[in-house]
Amino acid sequence: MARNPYLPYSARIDEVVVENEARDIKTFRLVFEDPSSAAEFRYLPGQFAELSLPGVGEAPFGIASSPTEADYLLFTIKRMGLFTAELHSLEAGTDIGVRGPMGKPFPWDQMAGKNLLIVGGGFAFTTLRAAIKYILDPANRTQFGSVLVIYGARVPGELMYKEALAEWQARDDIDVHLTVDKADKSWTQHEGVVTTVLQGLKPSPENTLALVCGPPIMIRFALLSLGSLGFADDAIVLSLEMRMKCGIGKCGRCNIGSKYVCKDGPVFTYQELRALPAEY
Amino acid sequence: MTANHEIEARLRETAGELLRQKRVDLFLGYEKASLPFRTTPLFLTSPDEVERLVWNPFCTVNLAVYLPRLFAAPADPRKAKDLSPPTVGLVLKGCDTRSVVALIQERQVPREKLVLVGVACPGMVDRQKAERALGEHEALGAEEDAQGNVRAMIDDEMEVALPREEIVSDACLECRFPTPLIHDVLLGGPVEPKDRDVARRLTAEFESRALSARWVHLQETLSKCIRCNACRQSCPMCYCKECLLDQTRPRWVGASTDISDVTIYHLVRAFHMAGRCTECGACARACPMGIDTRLLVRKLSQDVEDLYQYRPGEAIDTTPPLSAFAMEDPQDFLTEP
Amino acid sequence: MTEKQITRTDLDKLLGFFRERGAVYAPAKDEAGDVALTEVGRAASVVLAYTNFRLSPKAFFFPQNQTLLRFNDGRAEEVGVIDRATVLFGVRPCDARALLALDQVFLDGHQDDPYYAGLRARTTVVALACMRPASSCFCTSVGGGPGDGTGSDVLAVALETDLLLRAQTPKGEELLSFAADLLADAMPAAVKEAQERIRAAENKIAPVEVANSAERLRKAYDSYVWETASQKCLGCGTCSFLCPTCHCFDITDEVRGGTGRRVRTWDCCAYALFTLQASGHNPRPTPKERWRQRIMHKFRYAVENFDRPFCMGCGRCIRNCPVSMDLRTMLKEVGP
Amino acid sequence: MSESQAAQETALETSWEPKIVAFLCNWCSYAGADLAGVSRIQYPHNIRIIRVPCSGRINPVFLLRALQDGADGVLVSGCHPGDCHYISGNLVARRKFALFKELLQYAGIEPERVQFTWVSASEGGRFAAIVEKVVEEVRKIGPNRKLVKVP
Repeated sequence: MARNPYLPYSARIDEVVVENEARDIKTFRLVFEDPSSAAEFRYLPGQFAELSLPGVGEAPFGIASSPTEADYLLFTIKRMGLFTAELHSLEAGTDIGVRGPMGKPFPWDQMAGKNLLIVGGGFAFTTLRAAIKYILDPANRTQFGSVLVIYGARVPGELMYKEALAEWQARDDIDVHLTVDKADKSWTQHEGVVTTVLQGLKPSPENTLALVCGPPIMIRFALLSLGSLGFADDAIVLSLEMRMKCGIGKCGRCNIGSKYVCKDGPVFTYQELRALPAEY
Repeated sequence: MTANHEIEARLRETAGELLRQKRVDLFLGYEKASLPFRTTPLFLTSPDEVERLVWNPFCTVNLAVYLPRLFAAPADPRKAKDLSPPTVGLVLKGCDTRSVVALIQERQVPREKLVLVGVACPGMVDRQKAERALGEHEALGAEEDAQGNVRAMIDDEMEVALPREEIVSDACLECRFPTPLIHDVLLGGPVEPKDRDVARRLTAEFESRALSARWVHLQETLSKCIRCNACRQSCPMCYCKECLLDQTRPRWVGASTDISDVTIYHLVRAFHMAGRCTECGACARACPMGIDTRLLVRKLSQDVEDLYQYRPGEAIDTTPPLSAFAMEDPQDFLTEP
Repeated sequence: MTEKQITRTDLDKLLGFFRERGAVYAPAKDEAGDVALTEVGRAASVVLAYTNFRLSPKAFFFPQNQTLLRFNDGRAEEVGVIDRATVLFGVRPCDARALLALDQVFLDGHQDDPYYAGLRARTTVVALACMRPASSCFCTSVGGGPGDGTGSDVLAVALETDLLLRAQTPKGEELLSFAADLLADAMPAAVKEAQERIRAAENKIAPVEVANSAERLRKAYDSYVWETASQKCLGCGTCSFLCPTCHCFDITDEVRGGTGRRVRTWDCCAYALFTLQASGHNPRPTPKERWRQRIMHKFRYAVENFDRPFCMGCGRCIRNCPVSMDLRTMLKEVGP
Repeated sequence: MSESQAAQETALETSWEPKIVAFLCNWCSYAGADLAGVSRIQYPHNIRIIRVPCSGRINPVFLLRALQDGADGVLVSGCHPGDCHYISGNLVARRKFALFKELLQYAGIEPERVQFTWVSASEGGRFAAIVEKVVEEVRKIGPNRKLVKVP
């Protein structure tokens, strides 16, 4: 019989890493209690899962790890509401439920053989981290062309995954540009919003797919920039956030037009999004 | 008492004038609804459409419920400076005016932005009562006759007379202020309350039952509740941006229809009406399950009146009783060793 | 397709017979005088003359409170559905048809809802053809009809002296064969009488223009009508909670000291909190967007996703709206 | 057998002890309770104290939730009139309490379940006596079964 879709897998918080200076973004490393759960939980970057705490409830989060990191799941979460506040108070060793994976991943089939432009802002970089990890895996890297990453935050202290960023910047099979809205004394990289860097680098739209995740204001300007650079609407891939409950297309909460963000998304091309009401 | 068709004509005239002279941006009234025993609220902005306005025994909705929303600050404060609050004219029965007074007192609505068109009210029809009175028949149309009773046309093209007092809303039977206490225009003559003590008698009757019988009754009544929030949403005094009953941090009241949660829901809702309920009965009429949502509030209103000599919505320049105190307030309810 | 008949005076006997297998619910008057689906006891007093129940029977399949998980010491455990065979007798065709819509959501074949599935599997629905549609009814405009048997397992038609029973599904066939001893084969006269009665009922129902609603609504997304029509909406959940197809829900935890449950409760897109995000952002911030969502979901998105409007024309929302909003008017107002 | 008799019998069977949640204002009543303790005045151990800044902070939903979560009784205590640290918090609260107590009784909840009083910082003895009285009264009416929710 099929598994009860409301029943979370049992997992444990294995490690908690504070990602930013404001200390309101943390990465939680989760390990399944039963190794067979890990085998069942097959996902691709771009998908999400519902984390579950008894008595608190559930909330959906993009998976920040790549399936190539076999032993654990990563979730990078900003303290925001009821659930995330509770989650942030938890330490390594605490039990937690995971329900998923849910939704559609980034369009990996379509991405094969293409150059990739990855544009991220703020703490929405989580599933993009998963995507980059996945792309850079030795077993996968050859499937893709060039990879250009532009990642921005308000200030240097708000950039997440600092170790990984440094490691990627040291490699020659990926070009990572970091930018901050407001630099401090130690900052030596770009200063300015993501779109400024994008306009400066002028990536070619030729055989290229763009993955874009960030705050609404960044998305708005990034879409304008990409458009002016010649990117077609169906070559731009975005990920939506909506309030969700069931995660399996029944509770109606994430319904936008005839789509359900939880099962038809959260990943949509800009072309698909344009056909939907702007209720997100 | 002035005949309704005369009131209706004067209402249209008044609304037309107010809109034409731009003394109001919006006029709230009633128009014919698609089903009998009902009218539906009408938001008028053009003097050319005043013919849509009606006045009949089915004008039950308390239009004051829309005022807090019309005067609420926009969610985005940057937009606040571009918006000037509208001037609103509206039709008000006695109870509705009390709601407006209470809203003005609670600074939800500015008096100077309102034009109050009062109509003395002999009691409005509760559609659920009227429909039940017809039993297995369905009304295809209904209108008032010369005596103020209602004639319903039923399926086989027969007419049935429904005596007004049998189908008016329960709240109307208890009404003590059928004539608006404040108004800028009063259409028709005043109406005297029939019996000022109905509510007291109802409360006394319930109080005379044994404690456990009262609890059992409450539980039976509330077990019908489906938590649709119609009672709360239809109440002009329930305007809180975030209702305690909806709060999630912490969640005070569970979301299910567990009888304990439902009871707390109704106790809290009633208590928040203490000294504020203007007795229009909108909550009870809105309830799709026929719950007497006023059972608890009725008692509170009476206690407020007895203990603090206060009746909500009577005068603008008074202080609501739960925002005030007196050193000599009774405290014989306290536990002493 | 089996067609049987039984005299109306033997109906109580038939329902009593069904009780041998489990629970039977049939229309009976409650204390307030309303006809509601009530569990049949030893002495059933079934009423056949009613328009429809105040509440739709969706709660038998999608209960207002459904425990999804139990927590014991912080550990999540599944709960089962009690496998108690249940017969619902007297469901109106509009409400039976609504089950097909709910099936498409809860049994989407991708991730079936185990609780809905369990309740659906254990229940046999006997619809009763509608002889007295109300003026708020418009089932014939949304693909149904007073004698429409889709969604039910057996369609019953009340005749002058008899009850005609027509199996609609294998489950219905099974129910009729279980009660075969009490039933006679349907006479052609009974079949003819049923047809005539249903046609007479159909003729009482005024049509509403919903045929091309999806297309019309596609064009009307930015129309001013949403603003004007939603002005009077109070944002309560009466329409959704009474609707036989509305299925949106909330999930909350009720836990004390590690013990408790995760429960699903009915929710409603008219509530401001429905889409409010933790950041404070609300994609549908005002009654305008929320009312539009309700109409669009029923008459456009559902058509696009499931090939049917999620409205069965039962008219409950029209009869019970505290401010007498009428979605038929709305459908007219959105324009051609 | 009446409801209260039944309750009493169950109480005997399970050697039930009433659980009382006491909401005490920070400035007077909590200090009064403290004084009772420091002065070694004996009083029943059935109360669980929740300190609140002022009796004016009490939202009636707190009291309902205490009953829902299994308290057999609730005691609310603030400063005597005129002594409120915030001048008039207790006086505004007094009106709420009077109405709320009436409401609960009207709804069919025993008046002994929810009680209100004033205890000053110097009234350790009064605090102990009040607690004793409340516990006794609740003991008499038996365990709370109304509003209780078992999750």
